[in-house]
Amino acid sequence: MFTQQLVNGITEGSLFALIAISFSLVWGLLKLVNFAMGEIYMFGAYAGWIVVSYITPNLFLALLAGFAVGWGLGWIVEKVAFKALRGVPHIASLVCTIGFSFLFKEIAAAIFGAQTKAMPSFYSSTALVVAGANVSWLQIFMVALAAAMMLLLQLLFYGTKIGLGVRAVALDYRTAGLMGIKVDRVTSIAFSLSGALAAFVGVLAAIYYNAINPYMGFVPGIKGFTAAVFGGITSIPGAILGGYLLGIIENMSVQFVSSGYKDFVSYLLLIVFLLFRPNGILGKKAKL
Amino acid sequence: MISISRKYRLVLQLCVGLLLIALPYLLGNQYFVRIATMIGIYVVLASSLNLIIGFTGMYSLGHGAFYGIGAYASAILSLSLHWPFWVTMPLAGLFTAMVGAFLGLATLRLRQTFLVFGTLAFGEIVRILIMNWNSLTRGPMGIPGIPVPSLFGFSFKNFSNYYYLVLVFAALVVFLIARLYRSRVGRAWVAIREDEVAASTMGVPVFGYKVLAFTISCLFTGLAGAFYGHFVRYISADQFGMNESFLILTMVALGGTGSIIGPVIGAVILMLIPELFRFLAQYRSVLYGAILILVIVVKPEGLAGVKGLFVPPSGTARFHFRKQKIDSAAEGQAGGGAA
Amino acid sequence: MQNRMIALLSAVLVLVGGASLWAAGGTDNTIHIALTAPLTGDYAEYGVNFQRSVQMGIDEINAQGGVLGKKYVLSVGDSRGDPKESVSLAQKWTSDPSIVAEIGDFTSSCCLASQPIYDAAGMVQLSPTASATTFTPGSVWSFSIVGTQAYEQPFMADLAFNKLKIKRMAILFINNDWGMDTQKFFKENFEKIGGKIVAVESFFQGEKDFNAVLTKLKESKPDALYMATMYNDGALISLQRQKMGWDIPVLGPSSLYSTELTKLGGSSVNGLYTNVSFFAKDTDPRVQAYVTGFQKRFGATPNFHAALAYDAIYILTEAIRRAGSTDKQAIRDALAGIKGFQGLTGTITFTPNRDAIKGYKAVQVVNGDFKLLK
Amino acid sequence: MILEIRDLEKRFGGLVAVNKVSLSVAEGTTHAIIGPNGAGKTTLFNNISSIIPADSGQVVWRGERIERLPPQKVSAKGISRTFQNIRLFGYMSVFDNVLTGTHNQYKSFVWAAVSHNARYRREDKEGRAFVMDILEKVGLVDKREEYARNLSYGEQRKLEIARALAARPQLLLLDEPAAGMNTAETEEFDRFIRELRREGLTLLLIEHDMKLVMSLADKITVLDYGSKIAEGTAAEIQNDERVIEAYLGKRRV
Repeated sequence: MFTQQLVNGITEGSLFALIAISFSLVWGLLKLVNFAMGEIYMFGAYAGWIVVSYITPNLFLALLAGFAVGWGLGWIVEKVAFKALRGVPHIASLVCTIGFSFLFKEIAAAIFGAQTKAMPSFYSSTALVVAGANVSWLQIFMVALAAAMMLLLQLLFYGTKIGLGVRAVALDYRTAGLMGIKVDRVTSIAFSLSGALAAFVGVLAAIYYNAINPYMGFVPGIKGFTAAVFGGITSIPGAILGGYLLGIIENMSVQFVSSGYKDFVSYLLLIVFLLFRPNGILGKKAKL
Repeated sequence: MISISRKYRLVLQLCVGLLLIALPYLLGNQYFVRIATMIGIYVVLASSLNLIIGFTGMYSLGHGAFYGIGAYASAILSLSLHWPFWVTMPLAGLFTAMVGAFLGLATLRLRQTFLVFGTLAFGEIVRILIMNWNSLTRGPMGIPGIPVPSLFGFSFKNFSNYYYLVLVFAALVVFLIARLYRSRVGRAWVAIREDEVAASTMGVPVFGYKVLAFTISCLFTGLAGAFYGHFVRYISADQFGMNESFLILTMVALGGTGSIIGPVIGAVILMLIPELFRFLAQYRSVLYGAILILVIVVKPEGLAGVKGLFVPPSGTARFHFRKQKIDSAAEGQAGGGAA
Repeated sequence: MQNRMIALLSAVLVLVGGASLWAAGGTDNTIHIALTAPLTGDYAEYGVNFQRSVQMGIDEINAQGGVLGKKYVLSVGDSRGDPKESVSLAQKWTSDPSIVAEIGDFTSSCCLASQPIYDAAGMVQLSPTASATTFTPGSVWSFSIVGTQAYEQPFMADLAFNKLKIKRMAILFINNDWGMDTQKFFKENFEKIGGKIVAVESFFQGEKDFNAVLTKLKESKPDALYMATMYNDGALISLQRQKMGWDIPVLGPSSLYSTELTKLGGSSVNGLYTNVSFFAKDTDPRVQAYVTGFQKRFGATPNFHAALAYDAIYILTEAIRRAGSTDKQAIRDALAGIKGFQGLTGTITFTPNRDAIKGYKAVQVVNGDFKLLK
Repeated sequence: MILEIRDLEKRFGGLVAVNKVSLSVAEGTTHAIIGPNGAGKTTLFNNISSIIPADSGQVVWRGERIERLPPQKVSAKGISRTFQNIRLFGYMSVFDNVLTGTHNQYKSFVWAAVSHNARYRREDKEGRAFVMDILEKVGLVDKREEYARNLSYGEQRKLEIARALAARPQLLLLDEPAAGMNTAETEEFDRFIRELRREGLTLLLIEHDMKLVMSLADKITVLDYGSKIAEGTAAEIQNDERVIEAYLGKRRV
């Protein structure tokens, strides 16, 4: 049972880890939280759902559609909540993203209806059995995909010009601007990327859980955020570690504490961590 | 600030006061009186959160939980020990303040930005505790039948009566907060908001005053919870979740941080919008989100807030994480720079 | 700045005051009733079904000439599943002199929160679905037609223990007022007749990952799993259970009865036992008329909750007809006196506590379809 | 001696910002600290005012060690300061900025603030009168309702000193008070400082304007790379080899 819970935790953890990266990206650049992240995730799931149920039952196309929709929504949120509000109090941007969270949820409910919709499953057959724990192809695929995504991001940040720009802006906004980096463009791209990532995870989650509805984003949004803080919100490896740890801790606390207290355990751990390691497990100074 | 002449202001306050007193008669309808009462409770909530956000420059995303602690404390005391509202209400406030003080002592040394996460997690912990602690809180079943307060045989069951009760309470809280704001204590808070290091060299014990602000804010929030519980007479955990924290935060931001009247306006508007647009049925929530975004984009400082507050003159507020080496080291030592 | 704001504030208040003036009214040949339902938020899909069914019933009754020669006018309010909103709506309805009765809300906590308002104002609060045992005893104005879990769960316990010969049961319930009640009554009754509950676990509204709880429940080696959940969560749980390779009989209360369960759950819900008091495949012509009418108009098959709302408007109509007037007290008394009302969800007779005892029929999902159990 | 610093040391990572510096300030004198940029002058001030505690060494105030006290306690002892990069309370009125400076002198707390009791009224009246006196002295009376951030640079410098004076300090630490001032302003500032000195205030001053330093300082300490390289009167310092070296670079022999 322990191994089964570990497998469950790691699978759930890959979802958390990817959302955590989204939060981490925005935080690193703007020191801000996008509370509409969960809703972008939800719209991604709907985009994937439209593709597989109306166009073609192709998993990769669905993921791509989610990515694209998330990119667009991230771009919109950035333009309104952050760019238009540059140089104004933090709290304004924060409240603006809360407004977006409301708006997205209810727009989705108005367009698609509030009913939970079925999402077909892919690769759900058992791939292997490890110490009595079933592991499905989808679970392997998810973990692999999460790993690939993280690798890709590292490559992006450390191997490309735009990545260099993102790191520079994260380090020092003003100096980066003086050095000729197009700060607005870099922020916009990073923000859209974070949205795209969240929506991408939305599609994955929809396939994993086989269901979508307009209010599905709230819990993963909060969990992703928690994971990001857990691992160190200023660092992407930290966010990933936080995601997996949170997934494993939650599943283990169901097993060894009680299902009613699983969130309690993770939030308590979060507070304790904040007290003794305010920058998270891997977080140091602004490092991406 | 644009200052109005004292005389003019007094006349205005008198007019508003009279209007508020005459309100139940003007409105006639119990539905509107109820909304007015709820607005009163939210005026308290928003004003006390403003004490933290607007005056002292800290964050709290856990105020929904403090609100719930107050409501539950008063409800449980009055139902299990049959104490009157006039005893349970202040006790609930004190208890909430105590919890707030403990949380403050634990987390206020953290960098301000981490306070956001700390309070958010705390809010969730409280909600989960309420949901699971069946023997005390009846868990998800909620607590029905909370008694209506009465005073010397005079019952507040009638909404108009309760309205006056809440009116007195809200007016008192706003008055107290205004007095604190204009006192030595309030100046210390604003000094902390503006520059912690400078405040400490001017003799302000930064940490102590932060905890004080947090505690007082929680006291008022807990009291508001008690007033709420005895008003609706049924409370359940889902009434005090994260959405509630967000709602209160939104009221402060929309009305205007750092001013006395701002949160009041925010509470009035955000309570009225959903009622005014009821005829839109499911599209009402879409509109709510849209209005929120629009107002914030047009007036980021809030409707009655101080323009540009929290933004250093250079205008690169949120990007000033790395100033001079000595500077950031100083901030680190003194417990964090501006968020 | 400040004075402008205060002026604005007073203007708004005056506006609200003015608005109250035109809110009154209601002419002689209409009957105004109100519906409170969560049209947005977590419970929106149930609330929307409420609205559809009640609107459908009203349109039918109006088409037949209305009741007492008067036509219905329906006011709908969105409570978002938030008790505060529900209370606010209750206040709105009771403050409107033209409204004579209210149908709603969906969740028990919303109903409980608004109960004092209806009680104080003296207006019928007829909830199709509120099943908390504390609800209807709380006020003589409160009615519920779903039948509380105190009646339904003994039936399910009997089905499980005596008919299906299940000795060891694991329970998974949604941690809200309804789920708490459901699991409590099932547990009590199942243990009373000799069964053993080997594990009880819960989850919160909005959670999508049940792998951990299922893994833990599996460990307790039960004969069957009892899901005290709504159909959408039930479908998700079944899917994840199937993927885990945990093959076990599954039972659950009537909230699982919905064509959506089989649509969402696919093959994973095959073999699931539940009970119905409303059955869409019922040969009763009234049920068929309702189901086809609903399908034609909204493109969906009505579920148990939708049918309950439909029954609510008809039983209210019956009460108004018997009362012979739209006096609120008369309507309440007539409603309380209704016995043996033939609804789509079975025969409804109000107990002295104003909740309903229903007849229950066991059903099983066979090849993606609900079949009555012999 | 009003203030004695003994072997104070502060490191940032590998950088030794203050390297075993000792100096003493006599009561009623004006003591200047000079040195090239990055010599550790501001860090020394931060150590004294406890914003950044020193790693080792002692800060002795009238015979009492204060290096472990928090900044507000140091302030309460009678040490007040200004900052190199002006740190005013931007969104506070000029008047309130100075009034905040009086924080330590009064005891009004929450109860007094909300009840407006006798003590509050007395302290409030007293404090406001005192602040008006100070504002008059620095010439900011007309600007008292303005937000501090809306003042000109020179006015902000004055306001910062006014705020520091509101704490009724016995020792005032001034960190480059004349930076960015033009000649006329500097002269006015010179007069202002002399007046403070006449009132018996002890001053410790970091300044780059040598003319000002030479005219004001009774004693000058020179820091370079965190270490004290010279100390003495204006005349002594002007002729000190090592000082000239530090400022102009090593002279070829």
